[in-house]
Amino acid sequence: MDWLYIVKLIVYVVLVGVVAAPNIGLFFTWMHRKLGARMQWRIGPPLYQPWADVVKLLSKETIIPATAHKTTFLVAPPLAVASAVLAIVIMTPFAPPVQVYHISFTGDVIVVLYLLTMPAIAAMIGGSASGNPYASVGVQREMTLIFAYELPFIMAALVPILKVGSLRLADIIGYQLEHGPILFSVSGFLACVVLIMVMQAKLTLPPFDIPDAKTEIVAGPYTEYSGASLALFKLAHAVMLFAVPLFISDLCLGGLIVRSLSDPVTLTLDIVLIVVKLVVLVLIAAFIRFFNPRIRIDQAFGMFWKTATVIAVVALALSFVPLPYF
Amino acid sequence: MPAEKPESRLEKTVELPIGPYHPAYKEPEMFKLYVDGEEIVDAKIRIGYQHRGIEYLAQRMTIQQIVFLVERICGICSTSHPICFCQAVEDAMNLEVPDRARYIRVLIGELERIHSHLLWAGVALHLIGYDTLFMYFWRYREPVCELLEELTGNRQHYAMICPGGVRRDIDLKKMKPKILRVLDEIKEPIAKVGEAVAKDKLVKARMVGVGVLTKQDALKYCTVGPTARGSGLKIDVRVDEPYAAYKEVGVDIKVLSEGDVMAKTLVRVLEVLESIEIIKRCLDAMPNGPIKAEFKEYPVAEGVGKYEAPRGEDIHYVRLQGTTVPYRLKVRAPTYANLPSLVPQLIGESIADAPIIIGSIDPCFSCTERVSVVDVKEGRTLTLTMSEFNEFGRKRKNPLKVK
Amino acid sequence: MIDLSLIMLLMVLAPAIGGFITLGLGRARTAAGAVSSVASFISLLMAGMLVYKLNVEGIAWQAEPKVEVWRIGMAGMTWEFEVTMLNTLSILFTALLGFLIALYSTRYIAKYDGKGYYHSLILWSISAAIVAMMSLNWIPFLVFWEICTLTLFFMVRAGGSEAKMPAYRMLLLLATTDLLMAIGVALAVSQTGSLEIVALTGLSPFMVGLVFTLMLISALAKAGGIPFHTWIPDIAPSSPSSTLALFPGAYDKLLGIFKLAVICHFLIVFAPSYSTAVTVIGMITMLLAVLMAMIQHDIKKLLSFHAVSQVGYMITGIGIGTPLAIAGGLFHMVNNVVFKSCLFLSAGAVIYVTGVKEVERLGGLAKKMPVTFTCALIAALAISGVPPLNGFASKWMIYQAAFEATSISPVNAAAGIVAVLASALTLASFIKYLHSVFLGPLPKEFEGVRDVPLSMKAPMVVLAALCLVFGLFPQIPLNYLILPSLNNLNIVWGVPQALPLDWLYLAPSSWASWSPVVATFIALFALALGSLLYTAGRRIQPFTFRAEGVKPFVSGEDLVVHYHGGHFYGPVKLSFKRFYEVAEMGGFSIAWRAVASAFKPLLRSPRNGVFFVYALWIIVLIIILMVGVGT
Amino acid sequence: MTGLVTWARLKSPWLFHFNSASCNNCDIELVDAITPRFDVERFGILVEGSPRHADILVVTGFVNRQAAPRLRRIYEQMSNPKIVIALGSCATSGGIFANSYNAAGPVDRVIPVDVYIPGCPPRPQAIIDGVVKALMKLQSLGGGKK
Repeated sequence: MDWLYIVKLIVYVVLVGVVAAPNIGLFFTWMHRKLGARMQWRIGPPLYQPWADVVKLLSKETIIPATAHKTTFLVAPPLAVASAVLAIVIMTPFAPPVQVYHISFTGDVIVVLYLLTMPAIAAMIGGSASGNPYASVGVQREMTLIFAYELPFIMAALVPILKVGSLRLADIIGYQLEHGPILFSVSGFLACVVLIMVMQAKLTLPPFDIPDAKTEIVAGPYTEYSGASLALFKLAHAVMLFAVPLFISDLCLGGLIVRSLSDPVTLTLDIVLIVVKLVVLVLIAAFIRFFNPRIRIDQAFGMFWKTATVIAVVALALSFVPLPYF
Repeated sequence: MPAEKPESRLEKTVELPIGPYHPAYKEPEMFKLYVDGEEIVDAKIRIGYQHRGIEYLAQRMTIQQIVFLVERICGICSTSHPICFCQAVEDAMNLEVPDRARYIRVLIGELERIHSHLLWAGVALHLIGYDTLFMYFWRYREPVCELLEELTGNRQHYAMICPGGVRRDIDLKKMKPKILRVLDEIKEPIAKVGEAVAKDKLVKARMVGVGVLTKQDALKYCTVGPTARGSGLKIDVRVDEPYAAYKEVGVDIKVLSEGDVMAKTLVRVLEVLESIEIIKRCLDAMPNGPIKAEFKEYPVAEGVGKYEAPRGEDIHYVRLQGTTVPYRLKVRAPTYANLPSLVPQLIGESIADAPIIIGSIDPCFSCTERVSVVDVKEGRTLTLTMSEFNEFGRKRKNPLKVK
Repeated sequence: MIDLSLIMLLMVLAPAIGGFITLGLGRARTAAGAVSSVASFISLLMAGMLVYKLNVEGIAWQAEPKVEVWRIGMAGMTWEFEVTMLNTLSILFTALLGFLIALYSTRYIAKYDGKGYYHSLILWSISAAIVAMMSLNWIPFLVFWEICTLTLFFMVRAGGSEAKMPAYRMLLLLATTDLLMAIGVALAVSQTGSLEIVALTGLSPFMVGLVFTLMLISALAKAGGIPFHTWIPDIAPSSPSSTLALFPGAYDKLLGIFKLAVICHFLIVFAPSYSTAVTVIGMITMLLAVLMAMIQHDIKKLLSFHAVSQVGYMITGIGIGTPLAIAGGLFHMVNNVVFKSCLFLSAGAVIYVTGVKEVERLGGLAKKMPVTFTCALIAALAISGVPPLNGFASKWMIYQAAFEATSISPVNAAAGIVAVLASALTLASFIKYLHSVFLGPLPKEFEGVRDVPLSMKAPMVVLAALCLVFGLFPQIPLNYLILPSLNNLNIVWGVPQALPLDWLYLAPSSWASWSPVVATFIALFALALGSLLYTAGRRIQPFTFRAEGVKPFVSGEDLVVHYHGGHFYGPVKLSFKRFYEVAEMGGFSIAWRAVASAFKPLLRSPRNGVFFVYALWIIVLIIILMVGVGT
Repeated sequence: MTGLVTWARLKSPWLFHFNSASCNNCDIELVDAITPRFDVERFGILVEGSPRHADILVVTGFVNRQAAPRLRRIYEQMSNPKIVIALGSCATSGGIFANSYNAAGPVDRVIPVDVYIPGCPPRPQAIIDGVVKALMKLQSLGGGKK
């Protein structure tokens, strides 16, 4: 057994999973709230707000309602955080392709695809374990939303895979290093549009924040959660806010890659590119979020299975065309 | 109330409560929705969480004190009830209100209509999750509240009205330019935001064709105010039975015929723009002169006051018994008339639309809580059913005597 | 070492003799149960020895790993039985499931007025299935294949009166499709001249096509492929759960898919047109069955539709044809056998305790039945393909094979997409199953409910543990069972001779290896991080679990409403209205209606005796056909 | 550690609004505090949908007999440490409806109250000042014994 490799792995997991992912996620949450406030003539919360919210929630008491099934109710939040963190660790952000940390393996796109749905599954299991009628309606809507966006999501994710011909993130990023990001090809662009729509639904941001609609069903699956378990769900949501844009940038925008650590020029250029890619995706999500009302679950279902699937099919068909810019 | 649903459909459904302490509404009211999956099969409305026994207290206060009590029936339409009550008292004493007071009443009434409709439009958009426009509407409402504060001393509960006229005069020279500047400042943005609501694809998806109240239903359930005007009924107390200075100032009723939530929203936005015009005309035509008519004796008589509150027709009935304390005060608030019309609007719609449909009649439950009739002598409370209440209104037969 | 033939003899005869003994015991249920458990355990032991022998003596990884043992001369024909790596794979799991279900039904059958012969039926079906898998030529294969159908028929009949008609319908459908296979076999034998199950060479393409379709139909009917799946949901509501767990849950897949693999990759040259045909059938099975499953109200029917949809994955795997795809299909067969029977047993446990089948009237059983709930949760997550469990490992192999095979034909890409979508829909209906049966508030009438006795809990726990073990260490089943068995199907398998099986399966050299252990290690690490945050919070604020007096927040009112999963997917029904209307009309049981219309007089006649005679007549016909052709 | 937690509690107080029979003017002033002019989100204050998520319970209106049991139940469902604010003169002293037959007394006869905000209706500035006083009380709680 190669102990050195295991030590490197642990350091890597701690560095990315425990330190970087939650903090970047919370920073993006702050960006969303500040931007939203700014668009509504308001000043908006200070920079430290998401951190304060999480620490405060951690210090509060956790109440378990009488109708809840205690173990499942308590296990769901850490499960959500664990799968979100695992998704980021596997997507190996900021990893120069040559470095040994790069543990990308064939089929990791499929594994990440599943891991990005796990927080929603954890919320549903937690919600239905809490025994609250609003939570049950929230679970039903969350499930309908999941398999509404599953079809367009897998088709859009398939476009880069078929173009590159491999299921390995490292190959996809490598291909984009030579041929330029997949976004610049027509099919890539269409796939990116569908992926952004699906990102909005995966992060349950308006117009798809149907599962935890504040004005209809109180807080959806999270109604009965309080104290530390609610903090973990909020943390999982923050990590997802970093994970999904990262997945889309890996698939379509050429990934967050530092080409070479040596010469300073490309290094700064790469870092700027990384920041721009992530921030642009988060900004798009924020704009869509603050300029749209919440749509009903059957409208969302129709929108995903009609418009999004048609675009994805067209993108898929185009990706088979061998011309350069298709 | 609709005919009872076929039993098979009902027992398969789940009863999902919206309220009483639901984040969507600022006030407690309970809607028991019988839900089959996402579709509403039947709805039962249960109010009474706000009941404060105002009519009981009114039988212990003098006329002047009642004006303040009646003002606190509802925080948003807090000048409708006092004006309506004072008109009932003036009708009982057939007192003549001086012209300037009538114009000031119109001015305060219309300013309140603007801030009430803006408030509602914001809350309605919040109900469908569009918080940005909620903030926009409320941002343009703030200047109106500040204006009211300068005119009357308080953002709401202005305490401007007293039987026979108005308590404070308005120094037109100083206030008129300020009022006109504020109104011009908010007129343009509100029209733009209103258009944004009408044009936005997703807002239309949530509002057009949702919670439709057909004209026949509107008539059958005798709805009042913007809820009725959104379904094509051309009724407005300011035009049908003009009070205060509305005959001289003139009002152009805004009516839309679709009857869905979008129509009710746009009717209110148009009414805000119309109120701005009314205020301008009222300020130009305001005469000078006394602001209050004195009265000495209290006759034994009864009087009815009618007023077009932001939510609809508000009726006060007062019976004086020769002393300063009235024998009986009866208030019929507009939301009470609009509430039953909710059931046909809710049935067939999905749960997600329930809050916006309930919100579309701009419910103000604080005004609605006076149905219970209190028999002081035997100390028993009798809550009237809908039919008994109508019968009382039609035949003027006091239910207390019957039982 | 005991030589191979003794193992095979014991493995087959122990349950057969056990069957007769339990028949004699009749009413004494516990005794019958004990005998049947012991007998099936012996056969399991022997199967285990078999696998051990094959792997240890290195036979597994030869080019053609098979051990030819028996040659029984009977009535002028010699019947050979052999043990190849492929059929050991199915035999091991047949024996394992047989034992677990025998153990389970010792107490479970008490509910179905203790039919003594139920245990003997289980034992006979174990031995019949094993012999069918081992047989080398057609006649023993067909005869024991028919016996399995008959034992299934009687086990369904054990479900009481309302199980009568579904049982007959099932027998009719299976018997007819077996007749078709018999005709196919007759044609094949007449062409090749020998009764052996051997590659059909020298046949005209049309003849190969005909034989292939005939055999395909019977394999699909046995496994539950789409046009012929109707009998599984039909028998589900009324027959006992142990029957459902044994046959639709395990044996049909082991027999049906095993035969499909043999047909597609051993008997004929798998032309691309056949590959697309089989993949398309697989895709349709996956999607339609899971869509039907979402709207079911009866838990057993819901699970049976899922059994059919999981078969779709295996058919797609075998249909795509690349080595990785077939390995994925076989691995999914093994996994499905494990978690599907666990789900059927958990449903049986719920019905054993509450006596209620409808989703609407159940709820909150998790607190009262903790063991059943945990096993059902693990199995449900496994079937939906959630990472650390075995469902994910095999589904992931199928997706990867499908996407890598898109260069061969775009149909494979479509198969991959449909597979991912079907797994999302499976997740949907299992969230509904877990939510409305186990979680949520507990209805009054189930207050006094207690968990099932140990003899019913043990099998479920074993199966759930298997889900976890196969999920965390997929290389154990892959290296020892599935990859070597590919050599039997004359497929050149590119992987080096034997994958280095170090404990962590880390294979640091080649990065291209997804190691679930490492992933679970990271997940556990993150879970530790989560609980660390819990404890950090705890020190500051006392961690009070005020569970008793606190009611759920229903905006003030203190009414407890269980929003059960009955109509969980209203909006879905709206968008698939067309599909569900066709389903209501019975659009999918075309095959069944075709067969039924042919035998209209028989069906209407109340005298079901005639019915029974007809079934026997078919078997006799098959045998005569064989003998005729053989000589 | 407790310093950080107290800082966090001061910086993100979440409110849950409970309207026990008020004329909904205080509620509108509370919502005014959220809208652009007085935006309380810059202090980290949010109005939450479920009592489980909230630290501060804002009660408006004189508690009538219908609302009293529900108020107690909602108070119970909030997780410690929690603060109660009685908003408006009705909540502090029953206001103009004090001697109505349907009164179950002002808020402090139903649940323990920490901060009273007088005024009918109290201006948004007064509400923000009241919340600040509530935070000082939360700070004094420190170890979260309440």
